[in-house]
Amino acid sequence: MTTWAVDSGIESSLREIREGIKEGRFPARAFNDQQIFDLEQQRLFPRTWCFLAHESEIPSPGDYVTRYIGNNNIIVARDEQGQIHANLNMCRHRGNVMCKSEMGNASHFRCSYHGWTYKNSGELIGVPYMKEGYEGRLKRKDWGLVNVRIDTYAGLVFGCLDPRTPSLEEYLGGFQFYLDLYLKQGEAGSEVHGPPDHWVADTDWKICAENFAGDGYHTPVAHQFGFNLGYFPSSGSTHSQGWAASIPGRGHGIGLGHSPNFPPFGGFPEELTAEMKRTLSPAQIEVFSKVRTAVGTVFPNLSFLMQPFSLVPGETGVRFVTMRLYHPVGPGRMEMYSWCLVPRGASQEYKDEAYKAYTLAFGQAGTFEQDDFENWTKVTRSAKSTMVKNIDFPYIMGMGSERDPDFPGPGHVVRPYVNDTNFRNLWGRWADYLVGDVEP
Amino acid sequence: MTTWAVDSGIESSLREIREGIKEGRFPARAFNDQQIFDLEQQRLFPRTWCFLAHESEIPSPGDYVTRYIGNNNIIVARDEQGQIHANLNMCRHRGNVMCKSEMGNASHFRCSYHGWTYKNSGELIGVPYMKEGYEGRLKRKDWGLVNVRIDTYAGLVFGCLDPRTPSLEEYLGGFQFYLDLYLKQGEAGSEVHGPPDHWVADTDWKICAENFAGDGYHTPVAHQFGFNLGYFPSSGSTHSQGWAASIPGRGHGIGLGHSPNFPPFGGFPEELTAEMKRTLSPAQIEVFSKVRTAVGTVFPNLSFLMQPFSLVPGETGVRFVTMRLYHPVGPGRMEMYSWCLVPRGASQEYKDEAYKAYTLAFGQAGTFEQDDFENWTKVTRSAKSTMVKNIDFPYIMGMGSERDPDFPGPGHVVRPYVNDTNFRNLWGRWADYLVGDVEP
Amino acid sequence: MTTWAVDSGIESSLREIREGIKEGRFPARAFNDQQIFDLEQQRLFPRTWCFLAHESEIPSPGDYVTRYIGNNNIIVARDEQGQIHANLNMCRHRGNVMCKSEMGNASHFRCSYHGWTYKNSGELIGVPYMKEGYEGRLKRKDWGLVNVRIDTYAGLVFGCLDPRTPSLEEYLGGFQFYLDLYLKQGEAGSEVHGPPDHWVADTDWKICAENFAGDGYHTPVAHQFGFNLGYFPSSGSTHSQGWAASIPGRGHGIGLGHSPNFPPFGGFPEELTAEMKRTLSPAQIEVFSKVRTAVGTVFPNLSFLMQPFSLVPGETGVRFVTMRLYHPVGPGRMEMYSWCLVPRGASQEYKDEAYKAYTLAFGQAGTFEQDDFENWTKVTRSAKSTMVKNIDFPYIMGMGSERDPDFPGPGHVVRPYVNDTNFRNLWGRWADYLVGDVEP
Amino acid sequence: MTSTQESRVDRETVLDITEFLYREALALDERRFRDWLDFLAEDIRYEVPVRVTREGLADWELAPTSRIFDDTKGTLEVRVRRLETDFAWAEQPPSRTRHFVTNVVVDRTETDGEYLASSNVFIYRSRGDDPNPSLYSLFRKDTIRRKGDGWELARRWAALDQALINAHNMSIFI
Amino acid sequence: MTSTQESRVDRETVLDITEFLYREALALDERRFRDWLDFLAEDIRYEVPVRVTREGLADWELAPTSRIFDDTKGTLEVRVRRLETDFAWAEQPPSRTRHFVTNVVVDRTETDGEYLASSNVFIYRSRGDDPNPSLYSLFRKDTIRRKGDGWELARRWAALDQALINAHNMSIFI
Amino acid sequence: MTSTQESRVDRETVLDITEFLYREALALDERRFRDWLDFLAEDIRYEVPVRVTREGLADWELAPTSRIFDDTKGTLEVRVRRLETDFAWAEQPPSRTRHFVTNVVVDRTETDGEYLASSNVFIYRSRGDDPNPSLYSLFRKDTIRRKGDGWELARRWAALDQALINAHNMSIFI
Ligand code: FES
Ligand code: FES
Ligand code: FES
Ligand SMILES: [Fe+3]
Ligand SMILES: [Fe+3]
Ligand SMILES: [Fe+3]
Repeated sequence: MTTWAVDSGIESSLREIREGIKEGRFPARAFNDQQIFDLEQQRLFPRTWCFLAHESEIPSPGDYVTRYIGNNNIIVARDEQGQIHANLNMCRHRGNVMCKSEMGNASHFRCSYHGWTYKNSGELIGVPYMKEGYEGRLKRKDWGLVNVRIDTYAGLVFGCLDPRTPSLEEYLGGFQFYLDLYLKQGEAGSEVHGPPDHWVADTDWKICAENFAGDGYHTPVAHQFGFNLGYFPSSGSTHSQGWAASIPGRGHGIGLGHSPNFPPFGGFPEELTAEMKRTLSPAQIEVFSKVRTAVGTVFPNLSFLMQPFSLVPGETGVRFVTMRLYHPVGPGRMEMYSWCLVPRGASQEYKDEAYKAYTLAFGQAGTFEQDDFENWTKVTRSAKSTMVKNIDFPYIMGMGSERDPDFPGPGHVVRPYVNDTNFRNLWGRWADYLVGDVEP
Repeated sequence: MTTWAVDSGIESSLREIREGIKEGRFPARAFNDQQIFDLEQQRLFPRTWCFLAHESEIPSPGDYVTRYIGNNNIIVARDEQGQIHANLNMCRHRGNVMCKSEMGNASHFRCSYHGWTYKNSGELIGVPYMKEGYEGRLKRKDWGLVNVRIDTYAGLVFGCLDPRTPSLEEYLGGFQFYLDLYLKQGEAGSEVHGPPDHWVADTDWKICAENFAGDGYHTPVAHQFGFNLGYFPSSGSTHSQGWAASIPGRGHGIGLGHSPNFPPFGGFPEELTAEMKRTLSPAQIEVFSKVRTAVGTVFPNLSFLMQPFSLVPGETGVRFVTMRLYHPVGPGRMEMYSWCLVPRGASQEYKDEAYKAYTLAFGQAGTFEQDDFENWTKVTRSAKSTMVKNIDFPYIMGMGSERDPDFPGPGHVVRPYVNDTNFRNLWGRWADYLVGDVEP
Repeated sequence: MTTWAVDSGIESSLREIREGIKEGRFPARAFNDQQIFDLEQQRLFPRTWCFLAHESEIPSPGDYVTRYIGNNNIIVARDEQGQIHANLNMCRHRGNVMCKSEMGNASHFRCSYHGWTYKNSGELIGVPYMKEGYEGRLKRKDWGLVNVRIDTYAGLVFGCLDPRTPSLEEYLGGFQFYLDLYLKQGEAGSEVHGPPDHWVADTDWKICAENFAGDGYHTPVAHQFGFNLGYFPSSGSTHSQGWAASIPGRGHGIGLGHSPNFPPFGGFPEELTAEMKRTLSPAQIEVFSKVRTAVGTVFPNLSFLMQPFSLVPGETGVRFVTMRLYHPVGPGRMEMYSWCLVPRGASQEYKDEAYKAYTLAFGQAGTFEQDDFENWTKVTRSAKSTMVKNIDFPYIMGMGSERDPDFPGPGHVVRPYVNDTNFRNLWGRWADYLVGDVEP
Repeated sequence: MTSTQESRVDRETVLDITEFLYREALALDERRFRDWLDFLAEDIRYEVPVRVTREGLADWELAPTSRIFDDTKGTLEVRVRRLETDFAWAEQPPSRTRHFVTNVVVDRTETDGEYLASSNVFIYRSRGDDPNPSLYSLFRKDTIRRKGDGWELARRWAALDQALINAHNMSIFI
Repeated sequence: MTSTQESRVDRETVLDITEFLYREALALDERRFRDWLDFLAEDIRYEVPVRVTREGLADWELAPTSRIFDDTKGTLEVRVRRLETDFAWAEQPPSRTRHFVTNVVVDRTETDGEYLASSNVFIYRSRGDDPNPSLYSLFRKDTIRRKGDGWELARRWAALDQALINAHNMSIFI
Repeated sequence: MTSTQESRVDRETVLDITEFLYREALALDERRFRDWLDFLAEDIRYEVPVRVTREGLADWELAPTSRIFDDTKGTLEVRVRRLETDFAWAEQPPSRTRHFVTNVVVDRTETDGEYLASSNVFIYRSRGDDPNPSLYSLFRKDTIRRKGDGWELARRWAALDQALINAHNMSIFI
């Protein structure tokens, strides 16, 4: 039992929690708690790489979107030279918001309060009454927008508030092997199908992050309608099959669901399979060919799912990919961003078909999404009960499992699909940050 | 003047408050304060017996209702053997809510997230993929629903989170004598007329608890319309008559309003009076015969009112009973549950007539209820003002009064009806809990 | 860079902030922060003179309005002798609200809970069941409404919760010279045109207070539409002209905008100008004749604006005066009260014309007001971002400026109009209070 | 969806009844409660059941026995008489209500001259200086009866679309 | 409640005026402000009084002298012209408004060709990425005047059902 | 504003279509989802675009490619079939919805027998014992097609007046 110190002693509680994870337990309370939320805002999100945007959302010079790291609104803009910049969306004069929309195109931003003007890269270039008012005291170069460091992988743009955090490559630590399934669909790679669904939910972001780190266990019950009506290409009897892969010490994890009779690369159009075979590594090809469902989380709050879906029970259907960001806005409260990623090089027809599958299953009106959020908001509500303050949940599936020796992908890989191993890795890493033990 | 320490020193403030009560003063601030609310959640409600349900709400095997102790949602269910159990409404696997409705019937609860299944008594009996996933590591008996201890009196089901709290009988400490007026209406006892009215109010629960612990003082003004239009069988000139009875050191209190010309047992149907005379004690009969209005609070937050009501000015009318639970959900905010209790053995006609009287007077559209909550929300609002931080209210009525030597009922009983004596007892007990001085 | 200590150390942060102001920097975070809000409620508003009402709002005996100091609701009433009293709007018996409307007329207030009755001056005069209930223990004179000290200047009624705060005259410290422009429009003085506009905004009160302490800098951009369409009688090229006047060590400040070609007293009707020349001092006449725009703040949260406005581009138009109170209700949240003041002695026609100008430009549907609040809510939002915790804004305009030797008005007066000098004085005083260094 | 032409209520009656409901709501929102009583039949049943959250397949969600309002013309008059005193504290200061009556659909009943009018009602209610109104959503099934040249309300049954009501009282009519 | 048959406005006019109000609202919600001005008479008076919380028996709750809007066609055109610039910051990004116009009741006035249309208006207003909309409830008393084949709005009087307005500005039309 | 008399849709059709929309909403609010499917044409397109906050002058605020709903009769039937199982957790307990349909305006289309019905819809949705409902405001542009004696819904296009949707799911129909 983890002892939860409500007032003082959160530090020692966190150390206890970290030890508990190794023994297969994690406290209910962590999923809805003000102190935990505050520590996450102070020690976790300012130190990790945080997803900002997909490059295909801002394809042209001047394009920008506004996103968040913590409660900081960030402009992600492509400058006239095509380079991407991230800056805090705040005027340095008196703090006005510069870009008031979620998406747009502008070479310059002019403040609506006193008129200071910045390039879309963040440089301050115009100050009204510079002479009369500032009499030479103000140096433009000192007052550019507050810059945020960025790094990218295969179209994903991440930002980091801590200059000491290692490179994105090191941070991902090999998880790229699995991400390529989502991000390198065909030679031209992946792109967003359009702007994301965006909604708020009384759900703790961590519940989503865990679920998408490979919770194959919930599918036959949480999405029982799909199994019952035949829309989900798996069956209860074999559903536990597959793998749980995680990057130890990094927090990333992915569940790989396998159905014995599902065709290799089933649901991909042939051209795409052919392209992937050319561009991906043999080990990737071997792994991906066996995967029916791939559901993974990049630590801390970015997830992906690839899944075939058919409205004709028993048919293979079409594969769709969703990328999702869980943006925490309070203890037990979040904003959800959900994109559909499509192969950039595929036919419009295929993209549209994949998008239709996505929209029927995910996005806020999606039937699977509905089920998930229903369960997640309820978990979030329970976690706030005072009676749970000393209650742990069991995270003991796959506790002593050996790595699958035949599996060619990186990381710690165990069977079966139905497993808690990825979650122990996820919460272990989370605890490292909250304790403050991550070398920046 | 009580010194109110805002940050530190709440402990010493509380001791001062406790001393002040004896001298007839209680601080305004207590009625709307975050620190007080937090302490109540930590030191009061987890140690007292908290009302959960009336047995007649769940008459058959499988019947359940969901209620709260603090912010903990509790399933109160009758098992297949007819025994009542109370359990936290939370799955032990990942914390999902088990019962999503306020009322229902089920022999088993199946979790909608991963499918764990429990008996309605709380025992875990089904775990999907037990073999593939848990590989023998999970013991079902360790993972039942979190049980809550219960105890009952005359149909009332109470729950308690503290194993050291003495029995309900000891806790009530003689107040049963008075409760029987509400709970033993006739030989078959009382039952709920139907599910309770349930609403939220920006009112501190303590204001209601005090008012129903015998605030006869407010009636002629707060419910002046009733006096003016003749619907209330009392008059300003005699309204102060009657008794205030309280159980010292227990917190319970009841006001007994007496009208000189009101007939003994006026408003009861004859059969019922006859039955009561058979089943109640002579002392009870003597007391109850003289009572026009009986308004009492079981410490901390359960109240009862019995009152005759007639739409024909001057007539005796019909007696109705309301039972009400003040469920605190924040400083100065509560949920109200309001039931109508009727004599189980009475004719449907009488029950309906009593319910009609109840519904015109109480429940959220009730005319008396409207007045009360209007005043209570305004008191709550005032209590938050920073200027009141050193302001006490006077609780000096009946300060030196001797016990009425002729009164046959238990407890400390004083005259007149218009009195603060019950309230000093109520807040004294409350202060004991908040200070932390209650032997569990 | 100001170091912002989130948890402990706010005291030392505040001292750093105070030093920083002298060097021309003030932290973004101050404009939306729970700790700052709490300290303002504890150390600032209970010690300053707080605006309550204009005498012309309660012209007759019995007239009252209810207003706030902090979260304390105050009745401001004129008694039967014509004297004004301020009392906490709370019954001393159990804390009910006495006056439930914002405005009314009553010689007595009777509580709707138990019927205690007070004179409108606050004296307790009626207690039901005094004999039966209180048995001589209650002394009426001890239980009057909680009184608030008041003081007035030229129709403005202020209240103060601290008995040690010096007189209003000393507190204003010469700022009366400038206030007379608003308050002594003609021999009969000024009056409110009617009840104030009243709305809530997610804006920190300090942003408004600063803006109205003379932010001439924002006008050509924030209200660019007015410049573009010709409704604002100034032009970008000359807009920086004028003065910034402040009362050192008092916090008050006013911006005086001057347009080279604007006629002296332009926009005033002739009779009014004539009257003012008779009643104001020669120094006042000299200053006011040159002023196009006068925009000032009485520390901490009362502001005034006088401005000519014409719908015919290029014409002088009519002068209107708005008085506004920024009532803080949370960090980054306020209630706005906005009045239009008109010369009591002017023709109804002129009053109506001035009011029409006011209502088109200010009040919540006013075009200028709309712009301002849009910017202010955005500033407020930015200020909450965690990334700004070490970010200061530049307050360096007019840093080394000498007092204008030719200017006949009191205080520290510098040129040009576009200036940060008043703001440094404002925040300096604010910091004195928050640090706790104001001799009461 | 084919409209069942034969049983359809004629347009004029539908529009009449709709206007009747609008004018009734106006009487309430203008606090002309005596006028409002005139809209009601002498034998009116005015009923608002208590709602309890139940599972999808439960027998009932609207309680068969519990009522928020369960009034006759007589008790409604008591309520109005109360509002006419100076002591109806719950309405001092008065609620500002606005009844948004929409989706009026009229069907025949088995009684000649009586029609079943279904409507949605959204009530906005504001009091004092609280910037947050109370909002209520209801479904109403009214029986409207022809009376001379006009109409009267013979029955009102209204269900609140909420189980835990977000208001410290229900001192208004619906 | 007997409907006073003789003074009743004919159905066609009621439906016409109702449609006029719906189309006017549509122009606002689609931000066709120039089109909207065309709905207004040249001599329109457009008025929204300030509301003050008063006791039940007070003379007035709607202030006799204070106005949130007090506009003529000229000043409404100024507001529209402003919205057409790039600098109407309050509407950048634009409010998304929806005017729910209900309970339209039409009565005769003393002027031939002019009708008094009472209506309830619920306005939903959302801006930017704020998930919490502003909600306004209003009662409107409009004078609608026949103009050729169609109609024009000769007067709008609208009262907000709130004393402390829950919006940082009122940069929309009502 | 002169009404263009010639192109105007006749009153009877407008009232018919209005009633059709009210009855369709009633089927939804009474959870008669099979009945509701009967209101829909076989070739219905049912579409709700994603909204993105953009500057006033941007090309679009309703995303050209992103959809919250993008359904055919077939996929709507899938959704209904799902709701008929015991496992549609999102609707267990069921949402209490109320569709307030207002401002119905009907215009001709280029296809004979098809009309464009614009309407505002305010949806109140409450679940369980949460005292705070979800509120949605939408603008709908429906194509209503004559079918025998009655009507059918040939297209529904509905835009939410919100960019960041304040609901953990959209398990209801709109
Ligand atoms: S806040 Fe941007 S220029 Fe002043
Ligand atoms: S949360 Fe109940 S089974 Fe997983
Ligand atoms: S609270 Fe005012 S008399 Fe009791
Ligand atoms: Fe799922
Ligand atoms: Fe009472
Ligand atoms: Fe301004």
